[in-house]
Amino acid sequence: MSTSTTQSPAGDVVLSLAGVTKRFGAVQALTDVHLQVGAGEVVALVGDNGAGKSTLVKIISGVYQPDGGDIIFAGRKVSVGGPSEAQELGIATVFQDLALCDNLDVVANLFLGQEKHHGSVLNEVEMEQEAWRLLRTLSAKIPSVRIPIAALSGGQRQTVAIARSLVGKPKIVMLDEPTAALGVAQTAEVLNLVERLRETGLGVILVSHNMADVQAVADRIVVLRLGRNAAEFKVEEATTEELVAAITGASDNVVAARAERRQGGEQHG
Amino acid sequence: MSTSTTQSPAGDVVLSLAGVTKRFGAVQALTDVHLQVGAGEVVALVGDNGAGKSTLVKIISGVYQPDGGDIIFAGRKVSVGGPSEAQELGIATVFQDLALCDNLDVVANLFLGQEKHHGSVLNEVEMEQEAWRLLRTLSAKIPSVRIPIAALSGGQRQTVAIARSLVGKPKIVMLDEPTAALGVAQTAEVLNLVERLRETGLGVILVSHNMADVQAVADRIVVLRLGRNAAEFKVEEATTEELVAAITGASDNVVAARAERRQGGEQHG
Amino acid sequence: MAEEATATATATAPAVAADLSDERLIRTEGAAGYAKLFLNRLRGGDLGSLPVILGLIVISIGFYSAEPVFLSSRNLVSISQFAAPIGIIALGIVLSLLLGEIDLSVGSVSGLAAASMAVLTVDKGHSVFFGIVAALLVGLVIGAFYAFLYTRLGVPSFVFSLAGLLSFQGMLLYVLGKNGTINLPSDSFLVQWTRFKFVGDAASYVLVAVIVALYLAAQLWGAASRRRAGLSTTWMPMIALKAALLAVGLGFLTYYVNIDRGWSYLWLFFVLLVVAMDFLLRRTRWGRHLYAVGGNVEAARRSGINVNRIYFSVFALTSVFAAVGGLLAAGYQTSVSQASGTTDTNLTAIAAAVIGGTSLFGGRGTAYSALLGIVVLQAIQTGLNLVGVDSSVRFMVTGAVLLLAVAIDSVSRRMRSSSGRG
Amino acid sequence: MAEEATATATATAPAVAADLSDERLIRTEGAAGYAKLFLNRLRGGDLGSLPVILGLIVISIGFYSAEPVFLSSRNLVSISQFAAPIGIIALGIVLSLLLGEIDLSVGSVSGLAAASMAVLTVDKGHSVFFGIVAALLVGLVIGAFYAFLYTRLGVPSFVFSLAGLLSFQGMLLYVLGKNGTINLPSDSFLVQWTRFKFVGDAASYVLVAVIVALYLAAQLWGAASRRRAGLSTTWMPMIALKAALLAVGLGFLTYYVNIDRGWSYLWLFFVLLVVAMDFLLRRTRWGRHLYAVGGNVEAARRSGINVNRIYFSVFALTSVFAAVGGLLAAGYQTSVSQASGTTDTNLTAIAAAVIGGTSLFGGRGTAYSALLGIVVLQAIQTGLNLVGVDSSVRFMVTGAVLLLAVAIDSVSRRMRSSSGRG
Amino acid sequence: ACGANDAASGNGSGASSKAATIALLLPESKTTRYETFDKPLFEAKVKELCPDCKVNYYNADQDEAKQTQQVDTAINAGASVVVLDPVNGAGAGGMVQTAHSADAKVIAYDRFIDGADYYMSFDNETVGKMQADALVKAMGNKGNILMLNGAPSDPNAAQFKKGAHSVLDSSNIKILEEYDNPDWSPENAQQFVTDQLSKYQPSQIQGVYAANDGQAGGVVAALTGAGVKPDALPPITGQDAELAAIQRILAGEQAMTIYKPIPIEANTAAEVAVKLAKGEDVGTSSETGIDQTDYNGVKSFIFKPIVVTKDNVADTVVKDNFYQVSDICTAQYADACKAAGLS
Ligand SMILES: Nc1ncnc2c1ncn2[C@@H]1O[C@H](COP(=O)(O)OP(=O)(O)OP(=O)(O)O)[C@@H](O)[C@H]1O
Ligand SMILES: Nc1ncnc2c1ncn2[C@@H]1O[C@H](COP(=O)(O)OP(=O)(O)OP(=O)(O)O)[C@@H](O)[C@H]1O
Ligand SMILES: O[C@@H]1[C@@H](O)[C@H](O)OC[C@H]1O
Ligand SMILES: [Mg+2]
Ligand SMILES: [Mg+2]
Repeated sequence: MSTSTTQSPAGDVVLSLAGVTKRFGAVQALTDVHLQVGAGEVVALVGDNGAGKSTLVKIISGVYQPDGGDIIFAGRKVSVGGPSEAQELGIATVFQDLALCDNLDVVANLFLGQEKHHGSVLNEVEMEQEAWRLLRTLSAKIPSVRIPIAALSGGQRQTVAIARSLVGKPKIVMLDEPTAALGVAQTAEVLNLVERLRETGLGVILVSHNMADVQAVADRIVVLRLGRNAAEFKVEEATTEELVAAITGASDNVVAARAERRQGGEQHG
Repeated sequence: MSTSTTQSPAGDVVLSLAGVTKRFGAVQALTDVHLQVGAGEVVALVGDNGAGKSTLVKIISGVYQPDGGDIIFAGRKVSVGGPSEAQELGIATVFQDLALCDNLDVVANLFLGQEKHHGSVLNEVEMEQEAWRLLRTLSAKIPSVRIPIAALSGGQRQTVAIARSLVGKPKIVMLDEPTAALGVAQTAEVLNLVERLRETGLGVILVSHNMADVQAVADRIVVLRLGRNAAEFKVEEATTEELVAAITGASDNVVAARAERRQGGEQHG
Repeated sequence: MAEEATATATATAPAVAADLSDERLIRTEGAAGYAKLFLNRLRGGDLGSLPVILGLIVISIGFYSAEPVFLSSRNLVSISQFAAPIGIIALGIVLSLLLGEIDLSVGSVSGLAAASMAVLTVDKGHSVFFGIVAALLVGLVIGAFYAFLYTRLGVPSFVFSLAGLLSFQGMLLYVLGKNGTINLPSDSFLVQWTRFKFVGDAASYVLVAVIVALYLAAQLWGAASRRRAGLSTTWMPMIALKAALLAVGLGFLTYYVNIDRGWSYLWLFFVLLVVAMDFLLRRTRWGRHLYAVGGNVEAARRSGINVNRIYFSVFALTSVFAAVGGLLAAGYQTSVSQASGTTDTNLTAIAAAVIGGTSLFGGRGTAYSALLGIVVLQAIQTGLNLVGVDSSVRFMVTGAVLLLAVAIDSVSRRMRSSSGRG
Repeated sequence: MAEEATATATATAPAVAADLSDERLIRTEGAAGYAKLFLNRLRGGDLGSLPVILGLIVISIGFYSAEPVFLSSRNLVSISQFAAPIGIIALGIVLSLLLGEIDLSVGSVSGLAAASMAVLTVDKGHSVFFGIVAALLVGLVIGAFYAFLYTRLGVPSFVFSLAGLLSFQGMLLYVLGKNGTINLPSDSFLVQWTRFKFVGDAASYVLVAVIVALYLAAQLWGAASRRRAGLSTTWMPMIALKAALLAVGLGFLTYYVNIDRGWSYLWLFFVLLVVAMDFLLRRTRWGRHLYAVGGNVEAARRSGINVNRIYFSVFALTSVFAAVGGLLAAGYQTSVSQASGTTDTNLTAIAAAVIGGTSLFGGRGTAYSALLGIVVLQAIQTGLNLVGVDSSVRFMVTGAVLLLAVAIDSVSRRMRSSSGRG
Repeated sequence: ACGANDAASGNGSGASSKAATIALLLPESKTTRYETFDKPLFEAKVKELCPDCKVNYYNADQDEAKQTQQVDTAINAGASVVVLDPVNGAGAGGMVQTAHSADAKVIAYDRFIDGADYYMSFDNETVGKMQADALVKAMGNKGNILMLNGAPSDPNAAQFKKGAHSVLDSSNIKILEEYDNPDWSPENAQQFVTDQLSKYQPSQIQGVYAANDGQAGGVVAALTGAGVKPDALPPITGQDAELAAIQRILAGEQAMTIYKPIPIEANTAAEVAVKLAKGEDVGTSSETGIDQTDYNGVKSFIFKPIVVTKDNVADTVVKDNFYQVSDICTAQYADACKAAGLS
């Protein structure tokens, strides 16, 4: 498994983490983790369930405070005291649990915290118009933007959460398993979107369990295992098998076994 | 696109739906939907976001009452008045939103409603032992089964929800996007599990957006579009392109466009 | 730049309005469409505050048949006057409940504020204006302290407001000192304003006309800007119909209360506050953020909303509204005593908010629920006063009628949820 | 068959206990391990009810230094006796709160039940036993009616219990009729039992021994069956230490209260109820389901739990506990009057549950919170009684002390959440 | 039952000890009299009669259960005499038992308790009668009234009501509507009367029986709010001689109130309490000049309440130093004071 830890990312380094550590009660969720993202670079963060990916994302977005380690943003050491500070720095995040307000409608959720307004009065018309534009971009299949989020299907909610991250002017976008609940078309649109973000010079951190997607859009792949950096690949260097081996920590894993069995070509049913 | 509506499923028909309709306020979520599942058969239910898959699953599991249509279970017309009735019929469900109790620990959630007990006292030791066994089967990466669900990662929760459906003796198992949040190893285990369920003669309904997974384990694929039956395939008859076209309702879709673009082989970054 | 990134929209805008293009949507067009929509909502139980209004009508008919005076112009005017002070306190409670928090101390705060005002003006000889400002400051300081306890120390609102309920009752006793009840001078501005100011005959109709005109203008302007943005608009005859109904309804009510003294300033002030709060809640960023925090505080925080500021503003407003209510009650009663605000005030204010339809669990409710709820409660109390029964029966009937008023609402909600909504 | 399907477990069981095999787990072994764990918990703020107990200790020291009688054997015995009746009512409130529901009517129900008993036994000459059974039935019927309103009509608990608060107060007045106060005969079983029954000197130590033995047996049996199942067990010396602490603590307390009258039946009955409820809540299916419904009612329903049955049992138990509390309070007071249960009972019972640490939002709390909370409240009240100050000061200090007791807890929780737990 | 009888041992407060502890238990704090008059007067008198004695003070906030607990606490703190103004006299037997079982004496203060050692009070039924008599007189024994009684949950209210009815029912006065006011609340009183004014013209109401001054204030607010001029108000009764009521009486807005000259009550209680504490004999008449009588089998000292009208403000509350003229005659009432000859 080829591990190349010193990489020069595509553009300037936007974000860099060093020695990040996080403990929850008796569980050591992250141990001495490092990570770099450049402008115009898509970094995929992969790892097994519970490897600590979402915890890392939440630390960068100010939701959790790390127990130790440094966060360097645009060359400056910062402490991200809370989500609003992260937003001010230009960090937009799509959380794995979406973090939407069930009682508010689609438009309200899309623009939450970044509402369009005349004076102090909300400009609902402009927001609604813009909402339709954003959702169309993502091929969203949402019948109405004036129903509460509680009434949406899983994929529809996820689309809303992704569209949220496009409101405003981020420098770096973190997507935590953004396509998990999406249909094939919507997934394709999100991958297109990631590529467009890269083209406009943004840094992107993409968490995903889908190796095909990761290999399709990422520039670099960082693997976490049990809360530690396990490996790092340039995308063109890594095969799916190597990736899976790095994630599971063994090359004779269940995925390989399944693949082999199916290669055996037996018909089921 | 080859649509073959009259299929004789693998074994006896366990569950069959006819003319199912469901409206939410101004949204017509399901219109005249039919579906059949046989014993020892894996039926994949696919469709775009908001196509009505989860609504259909919830109707079968008694969470929603249909506005119209019949549900025939094991040859008898039934009305599933609530989830407990569905369970009594032998219908086990993994819901897309998981439906776990955040305040309870993993063991409590796994056995909720089907606790092991001596007399009326819970047998915690037996449940904990069995919990570890179930979770190991699914390659779950859960550090402790005595922490509340709220403290688990997305994939860990999903694993718990899947493990839940194995407690008890169902006749039919419905999995609503069970692998959305799972790691590669866990996904492989769930696919293995689906195959084992088929071998033991259960009917399985699998909702998924992952065409590769669907094609790997399903016997038959039912496509919903905008709340209606759009197509039905035997798995060996359908190509991924045909499936995607049936889901999106167009053969010149974004997925095809992306695939073509990538075929074009340009290097990014 | 994220906006640039999404510039390659997939399809050109369709001929139908953007928000009506989904083919699963059941369309609403023309009179028949609206009738069908209304029927659907009736069947689905999605009736907003209609059921509570229905409850109110049932109650009114009941009391009217027992004692026709109940619906007399005079009685309606006095119901409205009594409703206003506690209604204002209930409005503050609505705000707290929208956050999923509770304030058990509004009664004590209202009493303490009124007592402070009374002592400063009557005993210490300060001006009424000074007294009022001081009372409002008392409310503000208390609210700010609550916000500190909540956001910095994480004390639950139930606990600190329970502590407040006790402490401020103690302070009320302390401030009033040994003399107990303080009579406010009958020529005091507060007394005159709360008791004897009514909108004149002509002025009241002008007011109605202005309200209807404003409503119409807002509707038409809204429709125009939606049309410009390519979004669906309300069917014009519908707008006209609603405006006409508003004009006729308000006009008739005005005519009817004008038989007696007319609309009191006290009541209009309350209604104005409700309308203003409704506007703030539904149309400003602050209101939006408040609902977000009440619905899912973690999601709100992750959206970059300054959650602490929202808590601060709500606790402060709740206490200030309590102070305002206390002042008006004192003016209307022409006195302040050790009992001010300490008896039923809390429970009545909270009950009004809940009966009006605001959820105890946050994120759901409107400013109007304070108005609706307090009117229901006052109507029950007045009705029972008029019917004149033993206190044992009075308690039982109050409970039963209250249950009835809300049960209608509950049952209709139940129908809705079994038909799959919400 | 699903179990068969999963029979091909991936790996053979590892050498370590199944529940300790994850390498991210920070292990706890031996004395040093426990010390470290405890320190970690201290730092993380994960202290259970320790902070409230700390609050209680702070309060006690404060009152003791103002008035040494506060910690006299006699005073502790009276605190325990007064705590019991409302504590039992609070226990019912805990159950409601665990479901995320509230019962505002426990005070009225307690009064009505006591009045029914008194009228039946004193006025109508029935036996005390008959009166008690009738009173419990009153509670049961009310609870069943509440459950009907909740599960069938969907009326929120706040509303129906508010209606109950009023209606049952009316019924209390109605039942007592013109005469008002009814004195219970001083030789009545209820009066004797609540006021004059104490566990004898020798018996009390036997009781302590039995409790410690039971505790030890349960711990050892649990450890043995876990070991058999290949799961980790508590470190043996730890079990021994805890049992020893229990023995010494209980023994000393018993010695101390025996200086005065000893443990009263009334208090022991309350403690027994708390222990029994704790067992039911934590160790039975019913309790498990109750927590599930309180945590996420939709998830509970989808798990096939009969949600309505849970609501029924809880509303019924809450009202029955209220009736029991009312009976005991009446016995201890030797009389029932129009004011029985109507003053502070509701607020005190709810406050006790909340102060003891039960969440108002459902799913979090324990039976012990009723005990802890009511003891804190009674200690504050008794302490302030002893210090003897004007009401105004007493109210202010009560509020402040209450806030203090809970703030310690809140601040420690806050520390926990900022360290990432919860 | 072990230990119940030796409860008092170990408290070191034998009945004859010099430094005795006396407990004073008052029922509530929303009526001014208790903490403004009863408590300080009682404490001062005890101090005067027995400088070493200690007075422990408790207030029950109108809560019977709380008072039961306070009696216990008082005993725990070593009280040998309990001066108890019960929240509910009819239900206070258990408290007397508690005290007696610890060998403490009980003085029923202001409200009667069956089984107490002594009782001193203004009689509640008499109060009700005096209010009604005054009202009947002011109305010339004809006309209609509204009747506002005290809280249905307050047993004293029933006694006032009984006394008042005994007079009113045998007069020519007609009760239009009657109301038991929960919590004695002025707000409720105001709303009740306002509501009746939807039914009756103000001119149909020739008088109002209000059981206490708080309610009387609500009644005045309701009537003036309905446009009745302050000088045209019908006779309204009251009780407690609250400062606000005295002011209204001077201004002609309220007809009367009942003044219970508290000093004599408090002083007598202090005297008897100290004697009991010292184990001395309580004579057949007190040093305050009241003869001991028997009331329902309890040795009693009964005082006369006084009806206060505009005419005797100066001779009653002012003379007794119950209020200073400067308290009463604020700017608003300066003219009324002058007219009544108060300065
Ligand atoms: N409770 C509800 N109230 C109102 N509308 C609802 C409700 N549940 C679902 N819908 C609507 O019904 C439609 C179908 O939803 P459903 O959840 O069945 O979709 P799905 O096929 O599962 O989609 P996904 O792949 O995104 O999970 C959606 O448009 C959704 O907005
Ligand atoms: N709030 C919390 N309290 C306690 N433990 C937590 C908390 N959040 C996460 N953990 C633990 O930290 C570990 C890492 O969780 P994290 O959510 O970062 O995993 P992940 O890599 O995102 O997994 P997945 O792919 O399943 O989303 C898990 O073992 C989890 O149990
Ligand atoms: O003096 C009155 C008192 O006796 C009663 O109990 O409460 C109200 C007071 O006005
Ligand atoms: Mg994750
Ligand atoms: Mg779905």
